[in-house]
Amino acid sequence: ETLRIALAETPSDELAAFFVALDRAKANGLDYEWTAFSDEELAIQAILSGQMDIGFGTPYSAMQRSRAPIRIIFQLSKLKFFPVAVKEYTDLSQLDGKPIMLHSRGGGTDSIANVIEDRMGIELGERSYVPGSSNRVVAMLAGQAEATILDLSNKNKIIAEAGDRFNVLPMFDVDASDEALFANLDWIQENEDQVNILVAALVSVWQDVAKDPTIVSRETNPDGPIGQLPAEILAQLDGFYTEAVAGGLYDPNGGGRTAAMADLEWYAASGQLDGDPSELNIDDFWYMAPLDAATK
Amino acid sequence: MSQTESAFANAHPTEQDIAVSIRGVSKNYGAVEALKDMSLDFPRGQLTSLLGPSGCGKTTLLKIIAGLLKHDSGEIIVNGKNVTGPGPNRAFVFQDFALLPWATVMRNVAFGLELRGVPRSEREDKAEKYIKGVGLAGFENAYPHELSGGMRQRVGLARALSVDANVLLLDEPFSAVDEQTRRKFQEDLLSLVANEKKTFIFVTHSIEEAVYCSDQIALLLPRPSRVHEMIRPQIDRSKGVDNIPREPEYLDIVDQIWASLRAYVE
Amino acid sequence: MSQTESAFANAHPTEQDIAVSIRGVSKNYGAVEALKDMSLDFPRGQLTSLLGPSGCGKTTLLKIIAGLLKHDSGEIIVNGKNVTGPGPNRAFVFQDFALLPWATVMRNVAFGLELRGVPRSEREDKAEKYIKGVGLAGFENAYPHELSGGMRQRVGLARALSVDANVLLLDEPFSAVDEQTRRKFQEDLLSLVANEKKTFIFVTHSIEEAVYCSDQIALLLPRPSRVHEMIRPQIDRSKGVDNIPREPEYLDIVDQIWASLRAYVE
Amino acid sequence: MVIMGYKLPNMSSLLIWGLLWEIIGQTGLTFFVPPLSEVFVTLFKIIGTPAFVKALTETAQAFLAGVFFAIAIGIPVGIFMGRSRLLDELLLPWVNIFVSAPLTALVPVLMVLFGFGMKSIIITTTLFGIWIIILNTRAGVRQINRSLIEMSRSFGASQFDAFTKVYFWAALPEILGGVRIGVIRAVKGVIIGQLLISIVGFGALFELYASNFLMSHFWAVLIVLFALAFSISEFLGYLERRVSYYAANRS
Amino acid sequence: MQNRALYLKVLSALLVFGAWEIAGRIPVSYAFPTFLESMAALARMTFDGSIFVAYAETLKPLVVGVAISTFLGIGFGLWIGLSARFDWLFSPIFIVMQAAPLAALIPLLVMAYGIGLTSKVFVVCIMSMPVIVLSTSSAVRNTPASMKEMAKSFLAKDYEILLKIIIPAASPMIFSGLRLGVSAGFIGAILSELKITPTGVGDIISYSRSIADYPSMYAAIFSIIVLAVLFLNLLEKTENYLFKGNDRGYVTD
Ligand SMILES: Nc1ncnc2c1ncn2[C@@H]1O[C@H](COP(=O)(O)OP(=O)(O)OP(=O)(O)O)[C@@H](O)[C@H]1O
Ligand SMILES: Nc1ncnc2c1ncn2[C@@H]1O[C@H](COP(=O)(O)OP(=O)(O)OP(=O)(O)O)[C@@H](O)[C@H]1O
Ligand SMILES: [Mg+2]
Ligand SMILES: [Mg+2]
Repeated sequence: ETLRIALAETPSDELAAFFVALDRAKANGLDYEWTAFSDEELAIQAILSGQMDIGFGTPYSAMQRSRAPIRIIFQLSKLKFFPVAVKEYTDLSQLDGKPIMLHSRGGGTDSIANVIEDRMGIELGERSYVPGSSNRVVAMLAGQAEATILDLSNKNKIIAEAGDRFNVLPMFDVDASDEALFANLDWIQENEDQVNILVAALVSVWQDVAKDPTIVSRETNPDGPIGQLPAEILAQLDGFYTEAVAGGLYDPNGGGRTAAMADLEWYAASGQLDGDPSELNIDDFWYMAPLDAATK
Repeated sequence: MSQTESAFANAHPTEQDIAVSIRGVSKNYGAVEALKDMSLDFPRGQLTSLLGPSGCGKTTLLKIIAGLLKHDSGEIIVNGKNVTGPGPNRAFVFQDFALLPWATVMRNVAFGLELRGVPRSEREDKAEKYIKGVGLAGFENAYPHELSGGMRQRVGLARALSVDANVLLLDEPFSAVDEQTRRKFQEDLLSLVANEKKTFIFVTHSIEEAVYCSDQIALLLPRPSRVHEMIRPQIDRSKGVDNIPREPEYLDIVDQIWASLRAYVE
Repeated sequence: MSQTESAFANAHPTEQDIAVSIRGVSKNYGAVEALKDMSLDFPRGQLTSLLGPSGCGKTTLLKIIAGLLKHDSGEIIVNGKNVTGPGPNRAFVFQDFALLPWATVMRNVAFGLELRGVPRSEREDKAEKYIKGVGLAGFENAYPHELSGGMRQRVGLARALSVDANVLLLDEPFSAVDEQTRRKFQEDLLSLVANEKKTFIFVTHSIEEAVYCSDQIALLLPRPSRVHEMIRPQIDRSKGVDNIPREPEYLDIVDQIWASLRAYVE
Repeated sequence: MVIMGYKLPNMSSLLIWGLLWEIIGQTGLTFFVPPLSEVFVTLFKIIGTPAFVKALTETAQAFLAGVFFAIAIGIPVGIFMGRSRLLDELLLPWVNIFVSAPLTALVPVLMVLFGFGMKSIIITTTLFGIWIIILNTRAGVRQINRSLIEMSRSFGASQFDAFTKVYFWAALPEILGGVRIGVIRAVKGVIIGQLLISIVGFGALFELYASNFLMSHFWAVLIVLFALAFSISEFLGYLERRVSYYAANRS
Repeated sequence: MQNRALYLKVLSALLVFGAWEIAGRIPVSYAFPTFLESMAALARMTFDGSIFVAYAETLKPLVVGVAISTFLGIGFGLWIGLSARFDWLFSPIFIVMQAAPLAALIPLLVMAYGIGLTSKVFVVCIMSMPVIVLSTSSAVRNTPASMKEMAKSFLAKDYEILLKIIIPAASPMIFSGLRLGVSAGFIGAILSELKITPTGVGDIISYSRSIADYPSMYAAIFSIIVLAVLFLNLLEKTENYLFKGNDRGYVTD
């Protein structure tokens, strides 16, 4: 049976490592197909309605609110977001009372903004929402906003495009997940073998990348979805992964319990989960068996 | 009186001779009472004219007989059968011609046959004949908007004749054609009546035309329409169409009808 | 001959009496030669009929005079001035009525006045009068598709009369109305000619009508159309419209015209 | 358009607009609008690549299927609604709902009901194109001169004949107008479907190029899309001109 | 007759809502709430007033954009329909606008017009104007020639022919274009709220989706549809009122 994967974005540099892992899993006998969705809510919906098997995203509120037994099996990347502001501001505390541009209400950047307020003891000004990191880059470039929060590759883009006008504000580390793989528990248990192959492949790639980030560009299949990308994008792969690894974007062990604990705390603090994080049960959100098997 | 003529006069409509019979037909358009409890018989193989002021319901009556309009009450019997919809035994010539603007004269004339499933070459041969008959030879490939008013009317006439129905319903078929064409068509109709025993129901505004062509004339008076009088002119057509206008017999009937109609108006 | 009549007969068209004059007008529709080098004068205060087989170019000629169609060569002079487009001195009654389907009878009749900028209440009063005049009182708020053929035609007629132009171009204006309405309208036209010195150019297919109403009749023959003959019937209308059909003088003119037209056909 | 006796082809004005684009691009006003010449260079570079060919076939398939259903369902439904009060009363509220429903907001519902694959994208495409076809056809049918219908009935036209020989042709100018607009809208529909449902075909290329600021790639794909819309629109415009001889002569 | 139309509407509504309720109860998907849940969410939003606040926000770009598109769109449409030169020069622009994948172009708009009202109005206009223009222009070309001729014979000036003949004759097509234009405007307003800045109803949709509150999401979608339908009915009433005689009824009557 073919494994159906719901991506939350089109294949591009950020997904290159994932596709390398898929290639390795395929070599081990995993049969898969993938569909890209425009955002993670759609990927979550696709899993909820059973049209896809494994999805991309952090579906904590869906897990808590819907009656579906959804579980996370692997942390793909951590919430590494970068506050970017015009040159006048050099520190987060200077953003007190200043307007900021975020992705969407209740989304990841919104959570980060909440936690920034908490930890820095400041009160951000009016929040305006512009979905899509690249759209926020455009708005910043056009002078529509002074501060925003961007992901790694868009942060790189804006600095490359206009490093003279913008700078990246230093920020505390976050261990919570940005992207994770999740699936319906019933399905996982029925397809234990496939899940194990996939998670094992992911763990092996994540560990290899941690040692040598250039492995991604070397192992990328030139006929696959990543290999077909325009040369301009492929040229950036090595740089991207080197920086990502240096910045701790990927956990070589796929997150696991640490990540789960961090997630509960983070998402409760940011308002996506109801209740006290210490009373929530990790096993209601994560399914650890495949990861445990792969990292043994 | 010629032989044919007297034959007609004697053959007083008996049961089996009635081609179309309407019994107690009423029709309202919203608040407008167009027809009220109207009864009329149309004998087979005769030409009946409907004569009456404009707006008195002649078109309405014709369309009801054709099965194109639903009547509110009463019944229509064609060839002994109660009818509720259109049928192949009746053909209609429309007051406003009803030509397909996207089709050539040829296709328009052949359209009735096309709808009856006649194969193309056969129906075009037949249409060709009728196009010639109405004097439109050479215009087979013209479109309606390239024709004059009278030419369009003749296309509609040719279309109705070509399907060879035995009851023909003609709504002011000659209103836009010139005198000589009209006279020719009148002769054609009369010969169809005489030779092929077709039944014509004919709306006209010309009292002269009605008197000259009809076996019987129904004078209708309006709102709601009812049959005011039935007249059987029995003109001796053998005298020749050119001389008839000077016949006192003919002139008297015209005057009599005119007097009836005028009486109503005044 | 009545006094008015003889006055007309004597007043032979001199320069200043010509309301509309066409000189050497030609018109082709693609390959079809509709008019060729046609010249005609229409004296002021007279009614001129155009009589001719269908498709001979009568509507075309009328539309050219109205300024609705461009002619290929020649000139049109109205009231001494060369015209190239429509003008307030001419009003047109269309063979196909040309009513606005989205407008009521009232709005349709008042439409000519509306376009001349007459204020609403005034034009509706005037339209009301003409609606009555053509016997459509009570149908002011009906829409064209709710009217019978003859009623639609009368709406077009009322619209043209209401604008009070001094040259009226009528394209078969009575083809769909009944005999008594037609006769009433004929009287109305004649009184407009006599009392208000309006100039009428009138297309008809009824030789009788042409002979009865016209001061002059232009017989047209087709393809390409040319003036075959001009006839000035000078009927003595004082005998009463009911008796005229029996007048030999009248019948003779009708026959003479008929002979001319038929000669062409055969 | 005729200049000095020359009949200019219909879309030749595009040259003027293209020139304007090139000038704006050359001035370097914004990096979003690269010069047209650069866009064409990029276009030739990518046009043969497997990624592009795959996107093109995916898009074309969804588009053609979507348009086919929009036309094949839209015209008959429009005709039925125009002629029958019962059907109109039954369907018009729903047509109104769909026509006014923000289709982008309905897309999530579609995905739930029809899944994420080609099927949903085709349905989205159809939904974008079909309503104007239905509404225009309906409006065209309601304007038909009643005599034509009575005429065909009096000659015993079957329902099917009346449909194909009278209603369709009498309303054809309006139908073609509707199909033209519907098909152009379907171009938008297929892209929205490919962006909002699952990211495939041209939608994926747009997303990729826009998010990586590859503007000349972006415009190159857009130009292919516009060319598609133009050729369809021109073809239908040609058909419209073919029927114009009677379009203005109906009453 | 009047009653039958109403019964039919109610009946078909019941059928559809019933099917929705059943589909929600099966459930076809965890992301698909039942009809009653959605209505409850709608009621909640109505009572706490949040839906009104949202609409106050959404309607701003919508109303402005639709008003602009209606006037400019009909104007351009008439002009294109009447002048071959103008047609030649400008109709490609509207075809481009019509076919442009707006969702992909939003970065450009943000660049040019920012993230405020202007961009959103622009999105609404780009969505709604082309249909109006294209429908109007093709209807104008089909105006019955004999009516134009009649008006000319009564000395109609060009603008009068336009106002009194061409527009009424084209009105059925113009109105069907307007309907689509207005509905496309609704799409544009929502799209801009989903893609430019989530405010108003678009915000309710995207926020409830991100917190997996699907009943609220469906309630918001439902409310837009209801609003759009009400608006279109109003448009239809206007059409029937303005051009009553154009309605020749149904063949089946
Ligand atoms: N569709 C309709 N809706 C409402 N009233 C109508 C409709 N059709 C006809 N009428 C009315 O019915 C009456 C009879 O119309 P009909 O067309 O039968 O007259 P007619 O005798 O054929 O007149 P004409 O000689 O002028 O053609 C008229 O008063 C007309 O106003
Ligand atoms: N638009 C057109 N295109 C091509 N030919 C045309 C057009 N209009 C008229 N004709 C042709 O010109 C000739 C004259 O037409 P016109 O309408 O003037 O005739 P008419 O004398 O008014 O006839 P009727 O008495 O039947 O109304 C006809 O042969 C007709 O076929
Ligand atoms: Mg009639
Ligand atoms: Mg004529």
